[in-house]
Amino acid sequence: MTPTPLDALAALVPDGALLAMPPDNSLAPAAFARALVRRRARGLRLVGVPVAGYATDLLIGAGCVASLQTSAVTLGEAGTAPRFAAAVAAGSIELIDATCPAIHTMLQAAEKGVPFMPLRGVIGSDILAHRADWKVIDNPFADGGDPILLLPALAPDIAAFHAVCADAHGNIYVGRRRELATIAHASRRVLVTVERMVEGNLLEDERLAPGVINGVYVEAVALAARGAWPIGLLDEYAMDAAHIAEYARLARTAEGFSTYLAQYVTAPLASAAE
Amino acid sequence: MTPTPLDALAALVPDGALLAMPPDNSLAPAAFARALVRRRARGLRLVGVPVAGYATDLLIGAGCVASLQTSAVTLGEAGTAPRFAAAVAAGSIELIDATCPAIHTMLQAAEKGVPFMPLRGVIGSDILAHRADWKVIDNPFADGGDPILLLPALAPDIAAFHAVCADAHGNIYVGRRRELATIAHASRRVLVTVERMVEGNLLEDERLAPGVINGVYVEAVALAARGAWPIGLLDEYAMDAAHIAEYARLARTAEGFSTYLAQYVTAPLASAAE
Amino acid sequence: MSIHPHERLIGAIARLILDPLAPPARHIAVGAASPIPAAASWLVRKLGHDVRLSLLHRPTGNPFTEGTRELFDLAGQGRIDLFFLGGGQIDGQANLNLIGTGEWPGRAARFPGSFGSAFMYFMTPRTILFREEHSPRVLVPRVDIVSAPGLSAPGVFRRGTAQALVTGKCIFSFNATAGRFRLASRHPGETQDSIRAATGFAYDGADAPVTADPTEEELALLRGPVCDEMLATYPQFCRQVWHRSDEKAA
Amino acid sequence: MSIHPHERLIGAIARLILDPLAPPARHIAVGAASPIPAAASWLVRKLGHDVRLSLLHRPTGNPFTEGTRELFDLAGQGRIDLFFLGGGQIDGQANLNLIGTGEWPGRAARFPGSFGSAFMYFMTPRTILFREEHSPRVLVPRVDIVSAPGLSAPGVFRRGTAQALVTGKCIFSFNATAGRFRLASRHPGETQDSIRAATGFAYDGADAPVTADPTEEELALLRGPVCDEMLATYPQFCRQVWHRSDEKAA
Repeated sequence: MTPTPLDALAALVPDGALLAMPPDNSLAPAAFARALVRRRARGLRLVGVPVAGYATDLLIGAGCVASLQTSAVTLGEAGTAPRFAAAVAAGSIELIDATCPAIHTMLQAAEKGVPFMPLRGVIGSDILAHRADWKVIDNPFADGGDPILLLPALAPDIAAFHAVCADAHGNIYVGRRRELATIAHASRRVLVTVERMVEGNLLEDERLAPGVINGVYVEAVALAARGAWPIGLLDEYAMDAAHIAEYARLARTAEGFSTYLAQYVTAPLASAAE
Repeated sequence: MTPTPLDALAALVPDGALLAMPPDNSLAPAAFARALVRRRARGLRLVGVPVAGYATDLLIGAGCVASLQTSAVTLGEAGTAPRFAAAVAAGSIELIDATCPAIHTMLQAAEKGVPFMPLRGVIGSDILAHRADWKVIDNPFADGGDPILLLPALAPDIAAFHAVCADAHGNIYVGRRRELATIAHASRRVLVTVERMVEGNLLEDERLAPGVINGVYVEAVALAARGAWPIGLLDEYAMDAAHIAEYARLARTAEGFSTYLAQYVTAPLASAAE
Repeated sequence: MSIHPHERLIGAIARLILDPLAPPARHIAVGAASPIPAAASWLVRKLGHDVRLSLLHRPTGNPFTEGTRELFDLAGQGRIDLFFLGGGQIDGQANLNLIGTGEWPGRAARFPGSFGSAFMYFMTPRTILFREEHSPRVLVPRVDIVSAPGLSAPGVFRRGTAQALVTGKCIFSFNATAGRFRLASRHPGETQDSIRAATGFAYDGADAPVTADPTEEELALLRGPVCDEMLATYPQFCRQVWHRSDEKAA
Repeated sequence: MSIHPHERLIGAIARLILDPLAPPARHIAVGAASPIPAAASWLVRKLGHDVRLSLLHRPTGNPFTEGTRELFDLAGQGRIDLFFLGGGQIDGQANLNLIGTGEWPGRAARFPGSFGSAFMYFMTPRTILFREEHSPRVLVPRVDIVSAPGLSAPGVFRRGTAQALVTGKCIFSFNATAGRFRLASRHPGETQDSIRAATGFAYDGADAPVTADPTEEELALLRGPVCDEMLATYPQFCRQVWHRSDEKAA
């Protein structure tokens, strides 16, 4: 698999796509999100697996997002995700609340090719009251009186994440973040940015294979050095907390967010660096 | 976690236990099975995840087994598992037929803590006709007329397998055989034999962590050098095909099987070597 | 060095963890951005109790290989005995609101979201609720939105609920049968009136003893080995409470 | 070097894989202990077709990291286009019996078991049935035990069924609408009578052309690059058919 340029990777995402991304502690595709802003993606239906952070807030602020299904949106120590909060207050995006294991479970159902999967808990939560697509049935394996939640399979159109490396076969090294495999398995198309390409076949290396996602699931790969920045990437580099704090501060206002975009996302220099 | 002697590990398995083991291509606990034969385990209810091989045939031949739930029993290139075939012909064990993904699914339900999980396929198979504990319901997410199989959670009393190494925290390296993690997660108790103990904490090593099962699931570990033999272990050593062929030949008769036991399982020398 | 209020909260939570009347806490999980519950759990460990800690969001050396899914699966299996939850609003029936105030989905003020609360609250035998802000804005008669209910109807699968609610002013214990909190202790400087005035929900027990300070042994453990364990994950917290920074992490 | 009967079977299966009238085979999975289907799949690849092969049970370099569960999940997702199945008994409605003969669960003769057949047969758009033994014992009017049905009732989720049945004597194509096999070609040396006599089930097409031999190009590929790929997994098969052994593996 020959790497695609980053902006070409972003161009593979059609407007309106159901796009799943991992959170800021698990290989979030930050450079890819910036490329989506540059390509003026519109109407994206994001899925935060199971929560969302910087990349999602950026896409919401840039007007790329129609809806968001997730269990939470947070910038971690930097606090509230400001463009998300503004969009909820303005009612400018459709927000579909879930709870973390429900997101995992809906993806696992798609991974398994079944139309639904059960989950304990959740009954009595207002989240359930606002999910017409979730159903409670009486557990057929009990003697009655045991309500249990059934969640429909969720198969994103596209999953995107940033990983350590890829090989020519499209195999992707994600290390201990094995939950990325489920996201990849459940999604129809998988687009990945990586720090670097490697020689050989990652799946033939018995030491690396356990942390590898099979290229069978992967449509395209783009090189993006420090492509998780300002988020960290495993033991490759740490989160740039100062930058996230700066983002959180600037994004508090629409004007500040524009300044941020101009400086870090759409400026010719910022773009060329990616 | 201080390693337990192998025969003491086998003593942790009570008679009648529901005992899950992986197949011959996925870290099967052969030395452990021989230790169970030496301790004269009785009434074991085996689960082959998802199929069974040498270790299961050995335990059946030695009279340790009351029932077996699995999708197949095979010695691979060496052909039919002879003591299994003899036991089925004699009706001396209860055989509970499943199909591979059903075994995986029942364990995944236990892993997730849900009472059941759906699976496509299987409808119209006589396997289903003989499983009173499996149910077909009408898919609640379709408009009717879409029958789908629900499988009950299967939580083995004990899972046993042979892995590469363990650390003092009970973390176990299984490499690419990640399906072992599901077996461990689903089972109430996990007993593991390993080639060797290692220093440090396997989960703190970012390169090894993806192939590690967290010690939270593991009750006890025993050292058993070449503990998968005559089965192979990842890239550590290959299957001893000649020995399996010898087993298959000897085990064709009860007398031959006794000879095999005396020579390789219960002989003082064989026992001491483990 | 005087006792930092956070040290008092940490000590109080550690005592709740060790409460001999509560179900045993052999395995404690602590979510992200929870320095005080994490420190309390470490303190219990450093006091010599045989307890397993699963701390999420350590940048490396994370105990899981399947991210939070493994945490939730562990809880589903019944392998996590104690978890910590908070809430933008908490009411007198121990209902939690992590979603927002006003109309769904939080039009007046949106909180980050439910995270795993709607699951974890059901799956662990014990939950210690922790919210430092103690005000009528947070402790309300009835949450605007229930992200996780404190009590469930008969028949609904549930292993436990809140053990207690720890705030910056006091500790409430929760009586699941009555569905009510009871004042268990008030932190130094608080009175029964100051607590009553800051609490939006009705609770039992007009007054209660003062929350005990951490012992000298506990303080020494907090300032030494507990802080050592926390430095990499919570550098800012360690600086603020113990004036220590990790040279390696800096 | 004369054409080995296995080479003929391999060539015939490769042509079935490439059948332009069948749904596309972009991803083929091959189970354990299946050297002939594996070689046919490799041949298709070596002929230059862009097809992905997932071969189970390679001792190292296995394509999966979750064992057979990943294979079954792939099939569930609809990502496997073609799989191979066999059977201790196969009947005229393409029902498979991998369980045993006589009373359940195979009291007369027990086969190894169903493996994943009761799932895979439903999940892949195409299945090529392969069973070298062609006798009335194997090809029966009605299997004693159905481990995987060839046809399903309307409404039952199913992506496909048998495309064809390849035996040591002939190739049958399967008409899912009629629920019947049709003789498609007979291998050199077989007659319509020899096939009829060896087949326990009724089928359409009294006679058919002789199965084509592999081309020179195909034979060269089989004996060279295909054998190279097979040596590590199927040393015995490679020795038997191509008189080659892997020095490294030996």
